[in-house]
Amino acid sequence: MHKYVIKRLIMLIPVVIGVSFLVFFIMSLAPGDTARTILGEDAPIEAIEALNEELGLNDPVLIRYGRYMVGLAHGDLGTSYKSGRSVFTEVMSRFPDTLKLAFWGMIFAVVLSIPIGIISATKQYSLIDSVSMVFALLGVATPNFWLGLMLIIGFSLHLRWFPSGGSEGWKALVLPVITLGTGCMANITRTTRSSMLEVIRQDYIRTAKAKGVGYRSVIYKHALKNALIPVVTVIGLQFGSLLGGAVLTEAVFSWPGVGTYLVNSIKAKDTPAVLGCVIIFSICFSIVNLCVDILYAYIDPRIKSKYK
Amino acid sequence: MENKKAKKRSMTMEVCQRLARNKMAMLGLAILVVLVLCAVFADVIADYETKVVAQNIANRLKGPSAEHWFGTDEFGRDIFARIIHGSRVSLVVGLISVSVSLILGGILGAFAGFYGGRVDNVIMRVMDIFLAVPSTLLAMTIVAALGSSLVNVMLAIGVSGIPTYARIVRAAVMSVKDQEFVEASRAIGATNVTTIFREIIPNCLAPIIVQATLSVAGAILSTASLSFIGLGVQPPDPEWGAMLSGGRNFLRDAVHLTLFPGLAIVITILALNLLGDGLRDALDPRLKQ
Amino acid sequence: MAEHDSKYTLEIKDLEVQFKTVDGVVKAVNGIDLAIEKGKTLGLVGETGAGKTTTALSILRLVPDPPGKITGGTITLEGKDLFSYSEKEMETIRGSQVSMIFQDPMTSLNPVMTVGDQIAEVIQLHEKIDPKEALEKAKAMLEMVGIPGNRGTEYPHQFSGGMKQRVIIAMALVCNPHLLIADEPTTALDVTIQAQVLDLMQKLREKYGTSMLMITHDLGIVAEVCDNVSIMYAGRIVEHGTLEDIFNSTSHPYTEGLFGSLPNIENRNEQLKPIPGLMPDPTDLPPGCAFHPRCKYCKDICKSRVPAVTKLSDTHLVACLAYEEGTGVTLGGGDNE
Amino acid sequence: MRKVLCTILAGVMTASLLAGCGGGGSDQGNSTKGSSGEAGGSQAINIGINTDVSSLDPHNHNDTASSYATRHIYSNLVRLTDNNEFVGDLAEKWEFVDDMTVEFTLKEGVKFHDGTALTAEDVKYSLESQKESPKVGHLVSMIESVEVKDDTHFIIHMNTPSNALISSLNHSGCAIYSKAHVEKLLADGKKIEDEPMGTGPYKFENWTPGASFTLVKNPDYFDPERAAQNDKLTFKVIPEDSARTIALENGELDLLIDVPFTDAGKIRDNDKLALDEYTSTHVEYFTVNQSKAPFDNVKVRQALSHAINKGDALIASINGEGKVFDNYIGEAAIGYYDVVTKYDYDVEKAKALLEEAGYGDGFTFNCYVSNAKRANSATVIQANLAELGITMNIEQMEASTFYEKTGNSEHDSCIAGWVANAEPDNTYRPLFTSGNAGAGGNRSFYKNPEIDKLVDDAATNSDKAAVQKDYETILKTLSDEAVWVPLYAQTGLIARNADLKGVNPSPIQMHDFYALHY
Repeated sequence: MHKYVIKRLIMLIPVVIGVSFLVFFIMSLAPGDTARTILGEDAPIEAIEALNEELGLNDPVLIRYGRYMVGLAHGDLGTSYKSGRSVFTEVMSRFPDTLKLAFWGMIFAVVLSIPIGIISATKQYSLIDSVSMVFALLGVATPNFWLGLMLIIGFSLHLRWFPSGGSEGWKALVLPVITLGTGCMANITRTTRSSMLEVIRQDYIRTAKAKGVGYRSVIYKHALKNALIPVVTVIGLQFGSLLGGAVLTEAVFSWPGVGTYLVNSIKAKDTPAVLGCVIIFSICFSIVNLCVDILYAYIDPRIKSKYK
Repeated sequence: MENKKAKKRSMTMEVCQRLARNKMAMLGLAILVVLVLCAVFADVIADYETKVVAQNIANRLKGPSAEHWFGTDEFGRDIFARIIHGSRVSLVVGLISVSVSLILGGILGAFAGFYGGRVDNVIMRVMDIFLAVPSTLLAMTIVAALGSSLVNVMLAIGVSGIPTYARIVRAAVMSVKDQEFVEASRAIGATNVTTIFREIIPNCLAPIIVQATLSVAGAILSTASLSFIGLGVQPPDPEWGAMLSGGRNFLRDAVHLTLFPGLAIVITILALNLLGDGLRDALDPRLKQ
Repeated sequence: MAEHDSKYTLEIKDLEVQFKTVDGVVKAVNGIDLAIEKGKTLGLVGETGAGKTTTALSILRLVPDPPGKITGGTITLEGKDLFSYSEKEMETIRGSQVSMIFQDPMTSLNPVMTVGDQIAEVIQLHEKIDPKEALEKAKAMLEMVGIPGNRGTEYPHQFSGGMKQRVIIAMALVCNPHLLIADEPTTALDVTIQAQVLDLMQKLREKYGTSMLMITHDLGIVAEVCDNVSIMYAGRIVEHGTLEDIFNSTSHPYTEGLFGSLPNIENRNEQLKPIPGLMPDPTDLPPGCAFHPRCKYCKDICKSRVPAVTKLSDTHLVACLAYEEGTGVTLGGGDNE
Repeated sequence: MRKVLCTILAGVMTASLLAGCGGGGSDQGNSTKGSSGEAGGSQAINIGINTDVSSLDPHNHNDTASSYATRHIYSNLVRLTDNNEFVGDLAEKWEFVDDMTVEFTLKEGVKFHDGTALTAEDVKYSLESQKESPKVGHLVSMIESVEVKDDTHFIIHMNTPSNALISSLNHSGCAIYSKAHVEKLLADGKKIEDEPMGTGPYKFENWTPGASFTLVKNPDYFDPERAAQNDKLTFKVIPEDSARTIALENGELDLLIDVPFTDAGKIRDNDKLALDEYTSTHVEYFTVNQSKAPFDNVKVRQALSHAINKGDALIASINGEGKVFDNYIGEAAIGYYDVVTKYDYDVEKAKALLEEAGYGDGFTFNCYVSNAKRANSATVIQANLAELGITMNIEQMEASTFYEKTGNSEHDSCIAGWVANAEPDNTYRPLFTSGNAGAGGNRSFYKNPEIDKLVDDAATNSDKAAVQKDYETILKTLSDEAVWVPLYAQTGLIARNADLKGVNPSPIQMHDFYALHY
């Protein structure tokens, strides 16, 4: 197992290289006048050209990529075109906030949706089932930013329970976490439900019942662990979309995370900043996926035996 | 051979019958049929030139009335007509982008799961690279690179969805590939490719269908998200997400600007999901007894 | 409820189970009577879909509800009415007084629990015993079914089919049940393994004095392990008797048909005579005798009158109009030998 | 195996939780609201803005949000009054010795935040190092050298005659550093923005990127008339429009600079809030690419000018918070003269002109825009032109893409906006001279040697009357040739708590906040 983990961590290196290549390639496809974006409308053309030269933007793509990779090999994520500061510093100063949002968003989603999924599955075709499925569907059907704005209007403007934005204190966390969490709640609920439905039809559940195992125990001891396998996959995958969804949530709630920074960097064609964000995202996400795969093995011994 | 065909047909029939008995699925299907009809006959219901793009600024932001059932938008255009025409855009974006991710992701996932080992490793590492970039951001970068247009939006959303399908199909394939019926088909000399397509894919269809219905919905939402950050469909095309984004500044004064497109999205997604759930139950081979 | 001695471990009277499906109501079990004497084995024989498994699940009150429902009759276990128990009380009965071995060992074990844990779980549920002891006992039980005790820490996927069935047998017998229901326990196994497993079951059953309901479609197995036999068709018992009665004085045309479907070891050249046709659609059972469409002795009256049970001897019962007075139905003729 | 799992999970969770604590820990001072206006207590003013500061180093930015911070931390040699006049800020006075030489005298007793005195050496160091900056170096490109006479006297030598020197010195990029402080920072391997320090009315306190930055009052500020009347300014970055208004409504903000146009009415109707309106130097315009047919034809351009309903564009894009406009430079700007030819909305006239030009059957072209506001204007124009049989395809894109594509002349037309600063040359030169066609800012690809000459003359001619005449001729020519279709000028909007006093909007977005108080 240790070997497997180490192997997977080593596999991060090609992922980082691949991600940087992919993003660099896409970014270089995108037309954009970086210097003009940085200097503003009123900067004279000489200043634009001087800045382009200084940033090395006049060099061919491959040379720029090569230069970037040399830096990366030395652990240097480069300097933001826009601010002139170290990308690593810039991203890392925002990353904890985004991680905080994503983490609590996921906790919110998981804590609510797994029980709802289980209840809905065990009471299939009942009113509770319909109600929870409608709830789950509304979660997935409601555009994130719209929900966020509605929450602000309701809980910030009218009730004044929570601030409309910012990241100071736990109160500021509530609305963004709900906004972010609801989106993936639906997916986890559905997966839990369908997976649970499938599992409780399995022969071994009948076996367990025939053994005299009580209802709750059947569900939580025998069925849940089996049902969790696809759920864990979804949670892992959702974490990525959670990081992505954080972009809109961060925008709506003025959350000072990487999402907003990344969007602004993409818009400004600030390639080093974009690459830096994406690489750090990718490492984070790969580690989450590694956790998911390890969790698989933890849940399902059939898979564990394959890791050896 | 004949026999096999007949059997297949009857299986499809059986699925349809089971589906037909599911009231919620039928409701979903009915809604979708209405939507498709709206999309097909949009021009009959509301003329594009005079209703969808013709503006009347003096009459902007008006609430629902007999003349404008859903009110008018910030340009004084009829929201009802725009929603009807928007069904075309949304359905096309949803279906095509999901087809792109489903076909490419499904094939990659099936090969990875079936062959395992090095093939699996290579495919899944490439998928990891795609996955490592959150799909919204990948889509955003691609659209930013290729330029905002309907085709690019579909492509970007489609491409960013590939890893999801690859992973799901791979997991499903891995879980069924050691089961007896697969071994059986290999035993009678089926090649790997035919095994994948004939045996494994039909047997992991249920999770894929569930995911696909969600993804069509997701694609419609992603389009809205792209519109939210200014990378959506170009005006004056009526796209629900863009309508929603465009109306967000009027959320408090003229809620109908976001309410109706929002409802259109919610209802469509609901319908897709109901149908998807119904299909899931109908397709599940374990429900046959 | 006072314990009173009953001759029977299990008595089923007039049991009816229905499934409500979209196609209509399926009468899976249609008023059957069964009884198992203490320490004896009853074979319940019939084709797939005859309602055997449903009967078995009824005894455990595990008929999936919805869509299934026990709509009538009584089940008496050790003289006590099963339907009078609360669900909680049923839980204490399952696995301790009544155990069940299921058809497919491949899927009947929880893939994410070690087999040791799965056996120990039954012990812990029914005996006041600490987890460690339970595990020890599980180990011992594994040894008893011929599996090294230390394999208890392994997961089901690490076992072969026969081994899994042994685990299931261990699990079923570990709490020394009064009644063991075996639902086609060997169908999914290789022939050689079948014999071993049957052997093992017999041995253990005898050792513990357990009564057994052996559900099977295999008359060979019946001959080997059963004391009494009930033949089931379309939710009804069509013939019941001792092993002797059924094998030597086969009375019901369906039973006859079942024997006709068996290869004759003595005369290998003899053609098999399978029963023509298929089990009727359970949502749309034919009127009269449910077997009449496939019965070669069928007369008009069979299509309208439901046969009553006729007592041929103290032990031998049959439900066929041919044995009722004045029906005019006779067995014989046709291509009967 | 469990161990590995636990370790990794624990790691992830700890990281998140630490992040949580970090966020929670910085919760100080959140509850002290300036809006309550505690008498005699310290006054903290919260100001809402829509974009974050890009840098706190005046040499390292050229954007409005950053200048809100640096203009309050640093001082310039000169400043612009409400009457569009330049007066000394750090400078006591200045005098043109000749076209190329200006002699400055500094005020006495000006101190940096660290207590050291400002000297002419600091000015020399600041301006000369500014020349190296890619972001604001161009502002002082006319400066050859700075010659220090003594602590308070220095001479600026120019390399070319320029009218833009004094106005440029007002720009936030020409802030004056403390030489000793900067040299020490650089020697320590730090950056100027790590510890911004100047002579301004506020000291830098902290900056949370993406969230907020805070300035505190400098009690030793040199100009008592312009000393801070509040103790603390906190700028909160709120990118989402509706959220910004709500933050003001529920008291999280005292002042809102970037007022969403759709919310202006709501703020006017709210008794607790006030909306200050001012004329800005903003112009929003639609322009065609003259290097392409049929836009090289003046009749076509005039036809477009008649065909577009500016009033509708004004309403559709900024909810009517402005006025339709015919000029090429904002009304409040230096260099604005009301001499342009006006084109009224007249579809028939437009049709006739198109016929004359030979395009009676219409044509198809694209229009590039870089944000939703402009996409709305474009949508109106699209519908207007459709009446003439002209098909205009809108392509909305990111600003950087827009700059690149319009710079490369890929567009047929585009919609853009311009905010003039204190120097008219900074408007006329990039927008209308041949040398700036494309990436320089002249996205009309309008090339007219006459105009080039006039712009050059206005930039260097020391005769104010002549400069005015130059600009008037330029405006007249531009409008006759229908280079742009100016659409509208948006009204500057600042919203505030109704009790907040001391708001003093600047037409060129260089607002001062020192006077804010309850």
